[in-house]
Order: sequence, then C-alpha cells, then structure tokens
Amino acid sequence: MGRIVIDREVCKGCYLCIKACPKGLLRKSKESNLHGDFPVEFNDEKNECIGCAMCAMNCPDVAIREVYR
Amino acid sequence: MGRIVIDREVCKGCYLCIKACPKGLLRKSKESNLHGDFPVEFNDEKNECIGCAMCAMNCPDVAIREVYR
Amino acid sequence: METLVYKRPESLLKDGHFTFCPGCGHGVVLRIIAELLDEFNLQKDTIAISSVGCSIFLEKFFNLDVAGASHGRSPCVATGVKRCKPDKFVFTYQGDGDAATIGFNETIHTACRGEHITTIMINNTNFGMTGGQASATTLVGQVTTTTPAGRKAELTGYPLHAAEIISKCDGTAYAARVAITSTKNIIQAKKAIKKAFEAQINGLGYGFVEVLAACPTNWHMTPVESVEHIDKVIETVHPLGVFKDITAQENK
Amino acid sequence: METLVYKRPESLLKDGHFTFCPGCGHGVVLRIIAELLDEFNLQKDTIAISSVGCSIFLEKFFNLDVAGASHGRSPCVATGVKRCKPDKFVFTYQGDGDAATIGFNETIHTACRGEHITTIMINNTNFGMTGGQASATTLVGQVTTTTPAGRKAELTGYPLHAAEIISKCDGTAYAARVAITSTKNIIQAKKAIKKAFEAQINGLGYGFVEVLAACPTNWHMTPVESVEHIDKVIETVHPLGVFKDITAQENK
Amino acid sequence: MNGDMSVIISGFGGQGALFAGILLCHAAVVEGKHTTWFPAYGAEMRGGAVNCSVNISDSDVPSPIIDEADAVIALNDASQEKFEHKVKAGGFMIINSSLSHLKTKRTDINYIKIPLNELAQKLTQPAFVNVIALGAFLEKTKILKIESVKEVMKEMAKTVSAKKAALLPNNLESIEFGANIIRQQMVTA
Amino acid sequence: MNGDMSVIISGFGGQGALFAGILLCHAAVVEGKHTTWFPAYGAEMRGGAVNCSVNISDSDVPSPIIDEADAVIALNDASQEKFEHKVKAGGFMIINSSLSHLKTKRTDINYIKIPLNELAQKLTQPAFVNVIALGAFLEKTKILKIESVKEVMKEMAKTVSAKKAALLPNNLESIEFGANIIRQQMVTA
Amino acid sequence: MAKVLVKGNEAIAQAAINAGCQCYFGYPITPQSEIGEYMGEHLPEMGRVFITAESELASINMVIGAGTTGTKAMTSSSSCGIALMQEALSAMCCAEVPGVIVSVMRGGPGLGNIAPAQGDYFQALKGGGNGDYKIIVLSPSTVQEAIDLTYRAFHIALKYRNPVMLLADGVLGQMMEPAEFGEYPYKDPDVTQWALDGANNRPARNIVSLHMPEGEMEMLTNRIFKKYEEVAKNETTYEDYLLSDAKLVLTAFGSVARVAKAAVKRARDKGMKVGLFRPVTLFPFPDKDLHDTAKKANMILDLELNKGQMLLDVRSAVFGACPVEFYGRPAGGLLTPDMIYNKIAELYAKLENTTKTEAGVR
Amino acid sequence: MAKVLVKGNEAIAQAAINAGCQCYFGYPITPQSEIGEYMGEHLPEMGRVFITAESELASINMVIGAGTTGTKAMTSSSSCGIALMQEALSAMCCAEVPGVIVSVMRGGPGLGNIAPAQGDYFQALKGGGNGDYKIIVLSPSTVQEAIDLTYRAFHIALKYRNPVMLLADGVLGQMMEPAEFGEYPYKDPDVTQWALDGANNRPARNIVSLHMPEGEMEMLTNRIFKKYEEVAKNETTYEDYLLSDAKLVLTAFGSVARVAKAAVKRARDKGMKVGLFRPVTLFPFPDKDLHDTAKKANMILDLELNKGQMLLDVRSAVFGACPVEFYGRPAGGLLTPDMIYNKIAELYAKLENTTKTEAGVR
Ligand SMILES: Cc1ncc(C[n+]2csc(CCOP(=O)(O)OP(=O)(O)O)c2C)c(N)n1
Ligand SMILES: Cc1ncc(C[n+]2csc(CCOP(=O)(O)OP(=O)(O)O)c2C)c(N)n1
Ligand code: SF4
Ligand code: SF4
Ligand code: SF4
Ligand code: SF4
Ligand code: SF4
Ligand code: SF4
Ligand SMILES: [Mg+2]
Ligand SMILES: [Mg+2]
Repeated sequence: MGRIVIDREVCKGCYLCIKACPKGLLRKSKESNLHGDFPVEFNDEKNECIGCAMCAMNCPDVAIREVYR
Repeated sequence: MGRIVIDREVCKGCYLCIKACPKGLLRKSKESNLHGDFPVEFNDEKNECIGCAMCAMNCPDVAIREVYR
Repeated sequence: METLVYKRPESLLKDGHFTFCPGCGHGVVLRIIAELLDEFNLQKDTIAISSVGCSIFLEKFFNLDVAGASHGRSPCVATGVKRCKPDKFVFTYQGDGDAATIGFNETIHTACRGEHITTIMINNTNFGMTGGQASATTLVGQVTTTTPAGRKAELTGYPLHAAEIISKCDGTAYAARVAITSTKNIIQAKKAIKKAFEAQINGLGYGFVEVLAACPTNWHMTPVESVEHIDKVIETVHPLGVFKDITAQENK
Repeated sequence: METLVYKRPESLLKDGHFTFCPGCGHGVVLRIIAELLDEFNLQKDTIAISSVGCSIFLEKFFNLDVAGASHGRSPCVATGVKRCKPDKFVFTYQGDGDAATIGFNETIHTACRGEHITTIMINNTNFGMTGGQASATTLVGQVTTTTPAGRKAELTGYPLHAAEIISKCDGTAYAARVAITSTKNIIQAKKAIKKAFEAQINGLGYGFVEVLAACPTNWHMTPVESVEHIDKVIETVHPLGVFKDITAQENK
Repeated sequence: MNGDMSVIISGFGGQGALFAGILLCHAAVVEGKHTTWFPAYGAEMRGGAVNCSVNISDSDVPSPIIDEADAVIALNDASQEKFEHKVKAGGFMIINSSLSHLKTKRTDINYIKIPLNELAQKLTQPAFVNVIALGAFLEKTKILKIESVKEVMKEMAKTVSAKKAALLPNNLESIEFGANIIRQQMVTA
Repeated sequence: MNGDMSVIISGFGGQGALFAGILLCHAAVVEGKHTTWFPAYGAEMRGGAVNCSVNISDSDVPSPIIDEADAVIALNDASQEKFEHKVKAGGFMIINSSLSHLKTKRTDINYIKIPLNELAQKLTQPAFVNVIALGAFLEKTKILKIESVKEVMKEMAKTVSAKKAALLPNNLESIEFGANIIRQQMVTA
Repeated sequence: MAKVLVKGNEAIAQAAINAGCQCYFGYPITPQSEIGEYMGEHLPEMGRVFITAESELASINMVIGAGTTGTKAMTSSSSCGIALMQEALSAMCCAEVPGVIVSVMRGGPGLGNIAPAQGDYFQALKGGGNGDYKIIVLSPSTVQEAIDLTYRAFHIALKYRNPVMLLADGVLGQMMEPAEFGEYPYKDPDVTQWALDGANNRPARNIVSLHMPEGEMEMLTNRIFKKYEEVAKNETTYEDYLLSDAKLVLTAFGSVARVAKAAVKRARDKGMKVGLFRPVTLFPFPDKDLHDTAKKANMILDLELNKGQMLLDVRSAVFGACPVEFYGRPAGGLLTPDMIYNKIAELYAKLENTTKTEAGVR
Repeated sequence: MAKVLVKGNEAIAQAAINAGCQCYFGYPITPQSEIGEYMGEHLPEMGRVFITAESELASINMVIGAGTTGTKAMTSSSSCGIALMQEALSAMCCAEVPGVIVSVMRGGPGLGNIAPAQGDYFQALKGGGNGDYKIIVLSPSTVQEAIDLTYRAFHIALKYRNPVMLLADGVLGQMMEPAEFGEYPYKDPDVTQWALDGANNRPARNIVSLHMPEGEMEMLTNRIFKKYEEVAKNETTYEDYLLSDAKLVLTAFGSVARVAKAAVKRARDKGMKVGLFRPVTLFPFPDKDLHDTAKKANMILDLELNKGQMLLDVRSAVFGACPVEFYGRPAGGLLTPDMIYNKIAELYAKLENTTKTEAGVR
C-alpha cells in the first residue's frame, strides 16, 4: 500500500506519469496551476498504489516529490 | 632488358630505390650533386634491368623520370 | 508503517526546478545524475561542466560547483578541471549539438586521451535551445526548422552515431546509448550512467553515455507521443546498446 | 624496340619538384595521385584543396587548380567547392595533424554528409612541418619533440584510428588504411586511392584513404629505417585494411 | 486620436502577445501606414515572458523602441507589473483581469480590465485572448479598422498549414468579440 | 678592433650556420659581454637557407637586427649572394670557396676565401665547416678568445646525448684548425 | 514592387536570395537563426545549396570553398559564432576570396545573453584574425537598408574579392517593418579570370594564403591595402541628418542611429542645433567626413550599445577637432529616445555655457 | 643568479615554470613551438600537467578549466592559432577566469609566413571575441623583460581574474640574449574564496558566462569595466627613453622599440631631440601619459611591424595634441636601425622648418 506526493505547482502536465503508473492511479486535474498547466492528481480511492515509484522515475520535473510504501 | 633515367639533381639520396630494385642495379654515387646530396646511379653492366619500374614507384621524388623496357 | 521509498535527490538544489518544456527528456536524466551523486556520496566532490543547449543552467538545478563551457568545449574545460583536481568527480552534460556536432572533435580527443571524466550526452536529434534546427544526429526524413521538407540524405547526408564512434577510441572505458522512454529503459539508463561514473571513480578512463531523449516542443509532439517516437523510430537509427565496457572485457 | 613503361605523370607541374626531406612519404603519394589523375584524364577537371602541413605547397607540385585551406578545414573548403562545381573532381590532401587532430570534426562531418569528395590523409604520426611534435595518431611510447620521454598513455592517452572511425560514418563510401613501404604496398595504396576516387566519380559518397608514410627527419631515422619502422611497428597500431567499401557490399 | 500610436503587448509565452502585434502591423501596412514591431524574449524556456513594441504612424518611425507607450496590453499579472509605468500619462492599459488581481498604481492613465480568459470560454473553441484583446484595443483607439485586421487574417490563412487555416473563423470571431467588449462596455475600470 | 662586433653567419640547412652563431654568443657571455643572436629561416624544407645575426658588445645591444655587419660568414654561394651588400665598408666576408665560385662584387671590403669543405676532409671525421669558419673568424677579429668557445663546447658536451658529446674532440679540432687557417694564411683573397 | 511587412533577419535572407546567393552555410544561433531557417526552406527548392554546417568554423570555410569558385555564398551568425570565424576571415582577405557574412550581434561578452547589442563592433572591424586585413563592414539601420546593403554586400564582395560583413544588431534582426525588395541592382564583375574551375587549357590557378618567399607577403599586403584605399574612395558612405548647422553632433550606427534620430527630432523641436552623423560603411570608416564635421561642431556625442568601441575610430577621426563624449550601455541594455534626448539636453546646456573646449583624453 | 644565454621562447617557458605554472595546454605552431616543446620536456618530470591539445580551441578551453579551479595555467600560440581562441577569451573575461596566453606573432594575414611581425596587435587588443571585454596585454622588448613580464602575467591574471596575454613577436621569440631568471617575485592572492573544488560545506559556486535575466549582463559588464579601471590605475606601464626634451617622439612596442632605440641613439648623437615612448602594457594603454608627452612634443612617429594598428590607440590618446606620423612594414618585413634613423632624419628636418602643425587625419 503506497502513496505519492505531487507538487502541483511544479508539475507541467506532461502526463508521462499517467503512462507509467501500472495501476492507473494518476489523472489530469481539471484545474490549472499558476503556470496555466493542468497538473496530474493522485487518485487512489481503492488504495491500489504499490509504491513502485515508476511515476516518479518517469517524471521529468521531479514533480512527484515523494513515494511511500 | 630495361633502362631507367635518373635526374641526379632531383635525387635526394634516400636510397629507397636501392632497397626496391629486385636486381640490385642502383647504388649510391660517390659525387654529391648541387644540393650536397649523394644521388643514386644506375649500374647495369650486365643488362639485368627488367624495366619493372619498382625503383620509380618507390622514389619519393620522382627522380627516376623514365623507365624503359 | 510507511517508508519513504523515493524522494527528491539531495544533489539537486533545494529550490531549483527545471526550466525545460513539459515532457523534456533533460529532466529525467538530470534527476538520475543527482540520484547517483547521492548514492556515491559525491555531491561535495563534484565539479560539473555545463554546456550550451537547453541544459545550460546546470547551476540553477544542481547543488554542485559548476563551470560553464562554450558551445562544444566542455570536454576541454573538464580536462582542465580534472587535471588540476584529480580527486574530484568531473562530468560534462551536453546535447547532441554540443557534443556530437560543433564539439565532436573535443569529445573524441578527450576519449582518446582517456581523460578520467564522464560525458552524458542528451541526444534529442536537434538543436533544442535555438528552436529545433537539424543537428548531426538528425534522422533522414526528420522535419526540423532547417529541413522543413525533411532531412534529405542526398543534400545533407546521414546522422552521426556518437556512442559507436566514441567506443572506437582507445581511451574510452565505457560507451553506451540508452533511452528514457519507459521505466525499464530508465532503469537501464541509470545503470549505464552508473557504469560510466564508476569508470571515472575507478580511474579506468573516459565514460560516455548517449541518452535518447524527447524534445516535444521542437518535435511538435506531445510528451507521450515523443517517447513513443523514440522507441519506434529513433532507436532504429540510433540503436540502444553498450558499445564498449572495458570492465566487461576484463570479466570475460 | 624500347618502350617507355614509366614516366613522370603529366598532372605534376613541369618544373615542379618536391620540397620534402629525403625519403619523405609525401612524395610517393603525390605521385600516385598524379598518376591516377592522368589515368582518369582528370587534370583539367580537378580542384585540389591543400592543407597545412609539409604538403602545403600543392600548387608548386601539381598542374592543378588549388585552393588552400586553413589548418584542418580543407574538407569544408572542398565541400564549398564541390557544391558549387559538382562536375569537378575535388580532393583534399591532408596530414594526420590536419585531418585527424585539429580538423577531425570537419573530416567526420564531411564523411557523414557523404560529400562527393576524396580525402587522402598522410599519417606520419606527428606534426611534420612544425618539427615533429606529437599528434593524435602518435603511438604510445613514441618519442617526439613534445614527448621526449615517449608518449605516455597515462598522461596523454592513445592514438586515434582515423580510417576506422571514418568508416563508421554513413556517408562514407570507401575508407582504407594503406602504407607505401614496399612495391607491393605501393600498388595496394594506389588501388585504394583509385577506389576512393571512383567513389567520387560515380557519385557514391565520401572516400577516405589514410596512408602510413615516413617522416625520416622527425623520426630521426634513415628513409630505409623509416619504412621498416612503419611495417614493423606502426602497422601493429594502425593496421592496414579496407574498413569500408560500399561497392564491395553491393557486389556481395 | 491622431495617426500616431505606440503600444506594448505583453504576456507569457503561448498567449500570443507577439502574434497580436504582428497582426496589428500587417493591418497598418494594409492601410498604408508606417509601422514597426519589435519583440523581446525572457530567459525561461517554459512560460517565459514575451512582449512586443508596436508603432503605427503616418510618417517614418525612427525608433522601434518605445519609452512611453500610448497603450499597453497586459495579458497577465507579470506584464501589468512590468509595463504599468511605461504608459504615457493620458494613455491606457488593457488588463487581463482573469489572470491579474494586482492593484493598479496610477491615476493619470485609464485602465480597461477585461476577464479575457473567462470571456474566451464563451466563444467557439479554441478562442484567443490575444486576438480578443486586440479587438478591444482597436475599437478603443480606432487607430486601424477591424476590417483591416480581418483582411490580414484571411490573407495569412492562405499561406499557412490547413490545420492553422482552419482556425480562421475562430480568429475572426475573437477579434469581433473583442471589439464588442468595448462597444458594449463589458469592462470594469 | 673595439669591443663591438656584428656578424651574419649564413648557409643552407644542415651546415650549422645557426649553431656557429650560438657558440659565439655563449662565448660572449662567458667573457661577460652583451650579445644577441637572431635567426632567419627560409621557406624550403630541404636545404633551405638559414642565417643568424650575432651582436657582441661591451654595452647594451639595442637591435638584434643588423643593417650593416662588420663581418659575414657565407657557407655557400647563395649566402654570398644574399649578404655581400650587407658588409660594412671596411668589413670582411668569409667565403666558402668549396661551394661558391661567384665573383666578388665589392672593393671596399675584405674577402677571405676558404675552401672549407675540402679542408674539412683533412680532419678527423666528421669535421664541421661551420666551426672551422668560426675559428677563422675569431682568429681574424680577436673579438673573443678561442678558449672561450672551447669552454662553451665542453660545457655543452655535458648536457647533450652521449652520441653528440662524443663529437667534442672533433669540434675542438675544427675550431683550432679554423684559427690556424688565418694564422697560417691558408686563404685566398 | 509593393512594401511588405518583413522581419530584419528574413529581409536579409530574401535579399540574399534575390542577389543570387547560390549557397548558404550556417550554424544556428540566436538572434539570427531565422536567416538559416529561411534559407533552409527556400534554397533547396530553388536547386541552390543549403548546409547546416557542423560549426561556424565549418560554415565560413565552406563559404571560402564556394568563394574560390567565384560563386556567391553567404553565412550568418552572431557574436560567439562570429568569434569562431576569425582565422578564416583573415585568410579570406589574404587569399582574396569573396563572401558575405551576416553578423547579428547579441549581448556579450561570452555567451552573454540574447538581447540586442552592438558589442561586436571591434570584432567586426578590428577582428581577431591575425595580421593586417580589413573586412568591409556595412551597417544597416532599417529593414529597408538591410535589404539594400545585402544587395550591395554581394556585389562588392565580388568586386573587390574580399569578405563583406553585414553588421546588424538584434533590434534590426528581430524587428519587423515594411520594406520593398525591388530587383538586385548591380552588374557583377566577371569571375572567370580568377575563379577555380579546373586548369583546362589555361595555366593552373591557386588561391592560397601562405606566402613564404621573403618579401612576398609584404608585397601582397601592400597591394591589398592599396585595394582598400580604392574601396575607401568608392564605397565610403554615411548619412548626414541635420548636420549642416549642428553644434552637437551625434555619432551612432545601426539601430541606435534611428533611436537617436527620434531624439534629435525632439531636440530640434526644442531649438537645439543637433545633428546625426551615421556611418553606413564602418569600414571604410568615413574618417575625413567626420573630421570635417567635427571641425564645424562644438562637440561630438558618440552613442553605442557597448562600452565605447566605434568611439576609438571616432576619436581617431576627430583627432582633437572638437571634444568627444560617449554614452552607451553594454550587454543588452537599450538606449531609448528619452535617454538620448536627456543626454543631448545635458550636454547642450553645457555647450551653451562654454566656448569650444579643449580636447579631452579618453 | 647569473645571466644565461637564452632564447626568448624558452625564457618564457622557464619563467612560467618558475612562476608556478601547473599546466600547459598547447598546439604547435611556428614560431613558438619551442615553448610547448620545453614544457613537454619539463612539466611531466615535475609532476605537472602537459597536454598537446587537439587544437588551439581545445588548449584555451583547457586553460579555462584549470583557471576555474584557481590553478595557474598557460597556453601559447601564434597568429592563426590565437585567432581560434577568440570565443574562449571573451568568455574568460566574462566569467572572470584567470589564465596566461603567450602570443608570438608571425607574418599575416592568413597563414602568412613565419617571419616576425606585429600584425596581431588588433587581435590581442581589440579582439575577435564578442562583446565588451579586455585582455591585459604585456609586451616585452628584451628576453629579460619576457621573463619579468611572464612572472607578472601569472600574478595579475590571478589578481584580477582575467586572461593576461604576453604579446611577443617572432624576433623576441626566436632571438637569444643573456638574461637572469631570479625568483618569482609576487605573492599571489588566495583563490579559495572563489575557485571550484566541490561544494563541500559551502554554497555551490559557478563560473559561467551566460546571464539571461534582464539587466544582469549589463551590471556584470559594468562591474568588470570598473575592475579594468583598477587595472589601468595599478598596472599601466611604459618606458620613457629620452623623452624629457624630445621634439620628435617615437612610439613603438616590443622588439621594434629596441631597434628604434638604436636609431634614437644615433639621432641624439647627431643632435636631434628624439625620444621613445614604449608602452609596456598595451592594455591598459598609457593614454594619459602619451597625451601629456604629445603635448610637449612637436610630432609623434609611430613605428610598427604592421600597417598601423597601435596607431589607432596612439591617435586616440594624442587626440590632436601634436601630429602623428606612421612608419611600418607588414607581414614579415623588418624595420632596421637604418630605416628608422632615416625616417627620423626626414621628419626631423621637416620639424625644424615648421612650427607646431595642425592635426592631420589618418
Ligand atoms: C559558438 C556557438 N554557436 C552557436 C550557438 C547557439 N546555440 C546555443 S544552444 C545550441 C544548440 C544546442 O543543441 P544541443 O546541444 O543539441 O542541446 P539541446 O538544446 O538540444 O539540449 C546552439 C547552436 C552558441 N551559443 N555558440
Ligand atoms: C591554426 C593553426 N595551428 C597550428 C598551425 C601550425 N602548423 C602548421 S603545420 C602543422 C602540423 C602539420 O602536421 P600534419 O598535418 O600531420 O602534416 P605533416 O607536416 O606531418 O605532413 C601545424 C600544427 C597552423 N598553421 N595553424
Ligand atoms: S508509486 Fe507506482 S502505483 Fe503508486 S502512483 Fe506511482 S506508479 Fe502508480
Ligand atoms: S510526469 Fe511529472 S510533470 Fe509530467 S504530468 Fe506527471 S507529475 Fe506532472
Ligand atoms: S626498373 Fe626494376 S630492375 Fe630496372 S632498375 Fe628499376 S627496379 Fe631495378
Ligand atoms: S628513391 Fe629517388 S630520391 Fe631516393 S635515392 Fe632513389 S632516385 Fe634518389
Ligand atoms: S526545447 Fe526541447 S530540449 Fe529544450 S527544453 Fe524544450 S523540450 Fe527540452
Ligand atoms: S618533416 Fe617529415 S613530413 Fe615534413 S617533409 Fe620532412 S620528412 Fe616529410
Ligand atoms: Mg539536442
Ligand atoms: Mg603528420
């Protein structure tokens, strides 16, 4: 059971993490951040996150700051 | 039966032709030329030259101007 | 109890954030480098050489001493630094324009000299910073701002294969081409960069890692399309692989 | 009746003579080039690019139009010439310092572009003209004026293998290393240069021939010792061979 | 209003500040006026600040660089901050109130606050905040005819890619909409 | 002869014109004099012309470049041709008559013709025409002591390769022989 | 032909095409990459040559190759890129190879920044190449002039067999204004007398820059400097803007000159006798004309986007005929009409209070 | 220490070693290859760094690397080799990287020839790098001074964190004369405050030349030019040879100055009031001193082995205080004492016949 921390102001909305997450736990947010980008949000209602950090590894902006397992 | 023409003023006395001639028909001259080099001379008393032009091919200075066969 | 399995590497500046475009490959590679510096505990002993291209602002990203080089010359600057500070860890971070186009001579001769430095070359097959013109690694057919009709081999020739050539230099200890297009490839890329770092740390010679990376902005693709493009198209021209690894030979 | 089986090639200047030292390898290669220009009847249609090194005075040897390049840049000058005069025959004549040291980037990128030109590179493993300093192709252990104690790999690395690297460029049609140390080798060398010329004539791409040649003066050897040194020592480091020949591949 | 006009259009990369200026200049040429366009770029790759200075005149324009502008169009807060002091006394500033909540600082100029991003949502998508602002600017100044800009848009559509050309109706709608904002005084001061 | 002397030594590459000048300068230093040596090289790789200008003086030598030389040593014909006009009126020129059969052109200078190459054959081989000429020059001018040059030769032999050091006796013999040429007037005028 | 709205960089590129430029060799650099991009789009279509070279070193040497065949060729770059061309530029002057180089200055030194600047006056005019040589340098102030001088550059490069540099700054390269292309107005000289095209039934030719025999280089250099005197006689060009009665004369080149004009206009409105002397050719520099102008003036104010580079030529030309003041900003700082006007007002006030002053030393 | 007979090039090399030069990076070129050869022989033995770089571009950038660590490093080259270093030199000044560059001028332009010349004054002083920057340039006239100025070069490079060039000509590089090495006489500044050696328990440092934020480069340039004012104040050096009553003042640098001295001596013997003003620092140029000298003189005769390069600085400094004449030979032609003497006699005769003349225009 895992958890991730996203810095939504740093996220640029490239969505490579969405592609990377084996559990499909990331999605585009509906609200833009201060830069006008639509960051991703962590959506793990069913506690599926395995803390594999694949999302973080694929993030070009280190916007996924922490991953817990 | 061959023959070669050496330009003794152009010859710089490197003696690569001596090394190249399969018949040993070239030798260092005893007199220097105007540049102070001791050119080679063609010494084919027994008419051994086969006109193979190996001497000319090895000459870095095109000092062996002509080869006849 | 929750354990922290991943965090932002310490070798990055606390408040620094990358100024790259969304989905730009530079970010992933810089993070990998920072992670490795953390793992090797090298942050304090590193001098990084920045080069001219989108990554020019290394000092704004890394908590490292940084010397800036002119376009293509970072291997020389690195050589000067390393020869004066042989105990320090010295790497150059360059683009394909920098390391393989204007500066390929410097790269090659540094490799031949077997300098104990490491070069990470980000190959996004174009000059990213100046707006996406064709570089020496641009694919035949690739549309760039200087080849709007696609690069034509008859007119401007063929892409240069940097890692392969560098592997032919006798001073090279390690040369590889990797990509960062998937978790698997990212893990591979990190391994390769680690190997190249170790070549320096162990005094074996020059380490060179070419990383195929996305430039979504100039490719006019989304980031996701871009990484797919690398896997599907670019890797057929610039194949992934380890082209030289003198430790592997020793092991044999 | 006597037949003339060999004469001084017409493409050499009538009154020109080489200003090289006795036994210098440049002379043999220039003669081979002149012979081939005669054979291909190209004298009238050739523009030769001279480079900086002992061979710089091409215009004093050849009865050819000559453009002089700065040190290392003759492939660029040749490119400019050839692109403007695609029907002319264009070759560069360079040393190892010129083509493989300061100018190796130009050589490589010209090869990658597949320019329809030919490069003859005389590798005498040093800077002849300036007095025998170490170049990129200098052997480990070789004594030169800048390595009076012999080139040390730990300090200045390893020799660069030009022909091998050029063969890795996709625009290269032909790349070979030859020597002119014996009649047999001279015949081979001429064949290689002929192949490289044909690559241009037939529009196949870039031709590159590296010729191992003696520099007796700076090697402090007699000419005869020098050619023996090439065969015995230099060829073990810079091996002879054809590293790329796209016509051979086609034939297969 | 006489025939001379200097305007600075500023925003972050992607908002089209530069393009709005280009449209304006082209329209000036259509009307036979003298004009200059001069861009400036920021340091960042992502979302960097950009702006352009546009002069329109009946006679020669010596300096493309503007000391004091008759008008400033600020498409975001940073632009407002940077250029507020550049407006000539008596001039005006268009502010994108969707992205800027900064207090205005001057009393000797007019402010035209338009919630450009919000208004843009009401149009056929995509709609263009830069073009909307340009429409407003032209209606306010009457320095050039809206029709001239439309003509330019149509001409441009002929030479660009089909994908871009397809946006012509959106552009035409945006500029007209921008003009209407002024006509209908949908602005806050 | 006062303490000032300017001499040009010239020949083709390999004849040692430059080295003769260096010996001279070193000897000047040994005797605590001021001195300059300045070389010039020709364009050819093979047998190109080389020369050096040497000044010896009791005071500062401002110019290493010589307009008019007190003496010229011409080791071959080309050197004679090139430098004959450079000799100061009243000065002299040593000519290597083995390699030069040119007519002399001036009446206001002295000529010392020495068949250097032929004479060298008489010495322990190898013998050095440049050093022989230097010996003659010194004996003629007495500007420096032959002994000083010998001292320099001995010092030099200590720092060079064994192969070169082995030539010390030949050098010593050559210089002495050169001096003897003058002493015994084995010259033609 | 009608006026079209065109960006400086693109105007230069199109003008080069109109001038018959057959080859473009270049390496991208801001703020002039549009030139290469424009060429990359258009030249191949026209069957002309376009190569993105591996470096600026390569570009300029390709230009040399083209030049030796008498073909019109061009490269363009900026600041640090131009720095890499210095060896070749010197060699070109020596071997008398024609070619056109466009330099669009950005902020320096070093990588500097990409803002407009004029810090490369020394680079263009005094060069970092070795030896005595001169590049002919043309300095446009408007987009129209960029077109006209591009035409002229191609012509005189061939005419004098010398490199010609179009020295623009980032303002001019990046700005747009309406301009007219017209037709290439020159009749170019015959190149067949010297160009390389194979020694077919004529003596072989060579175009080289090494000349070892004693005295040969000196003679050559002197001959080339005679040619430069010709160039000076025929080509020296400057703009006289309200100089006839000017007490305070501004000197400025390129985009600064047009900004200065705005300030001069304002000063004239206020009754100040101010004029502008704008060198159009930076080499040949209008020494004599400037000296004569200075003799009639009370003061010269040199304006540049640098720390004072043309200033040296101005001082040498003025040579004490009147005092010379300098006002400039380096490395991307811009001079605006206001700034210049204020400086004018300040100096003019002083002038009113003094008579002709003694020459100052920089 | 006793005087030894030493060749200019080797004196420079040995002086560099004495000065504590830890690294030499270079690429051979006549007439200075002896410097690299000397270093290649001695540095490795001493455990110091010697690399024959792949080019001059590489050499100077290696010097930069060494310089960023605060290590004393040097390169040497000639003419076309120095041309290739221009980009890096500009970057060094911008990033404030110390380093010593020895330039031994040969005949130019282009490959030119290998004869001594002074055609690279502009190259050294005005540069081909981009932007506003200054290299400190020291010009020795004797082998002794070559040693002393090499010492000084290493010191002030570190002191001001700027490249320093020793500008010698082929005469000085190739000639031998007795000289004394002595000890390196300077106490060098502490570099640990800025040098790169890993961000260990201190904030990370950077030494870079790109500064994009608006105004940053301008501030930086202005600060560096303030530093240059410091340099000018502290370091400006020239030699005054019989100037006090001179009516005709010769200006010359490097080896020409010593030849000129011989001519001055002769002229003085003939009763002519002639003197020599020899700038030792070419940047900082002794403007003010020269101007003051010119004010007292009736004429200046500038002598150079080129077509008139320092002349521009001389004219700017003199600025009309007296007329300036030029006499020079380019591309390997030498000035001899006779030639200079004759020119002196010619001009002096004119001077005697006129009073102070009006300032001419070059
Ligand atoms: C000498 C020189 N030439 C050109 C430039 C302009 N320039 C800056 S970045 C760049 C290209 C960078 O491309 P690359 O190295 O591939 O890096 P990327 O931006 O793609 O990561 C160029 C050509 C320069 N700064 N200096
Ligand atoms: C830019 C530049 N650097 C250095 C030189 C000096 N230089 C002249 S020839 C030469 C070396 C030539 O060596 P190579 O190319 O191997 O030719 P070789 O004489 O051995 O045949 C050098 C370094 C130069 N002319 N230009
Ligand atoms: S840690 Fe793994 S499972 Fe969790 S969000 Fe990231 S990628 Fe998905
Ligand atoms: S990968 Fe990073 S930047 Fe991209 S969308 Fe995910 S969190 Fe945001
Ligand atoms: S032709 Fe052949 S046989 Fe005759 S001399 Fe030459 S090498 Fe000897
Ligand atoms: S090879 Fe040629 S140069 Fe050498 S000795 Fe024989 S003839 Fe003479
Ligand atoms: S232009 Fe390309 S390489 Fe540069 S930051 Fe953007 S995506 Fe990355
Ligand atoms: S120095 Fe060497 S390469 Fe040059 S001419 Fe002499 S032998 Fe040939
Ligand atoms: Mg790239
Ligand atoms: Mg060689």
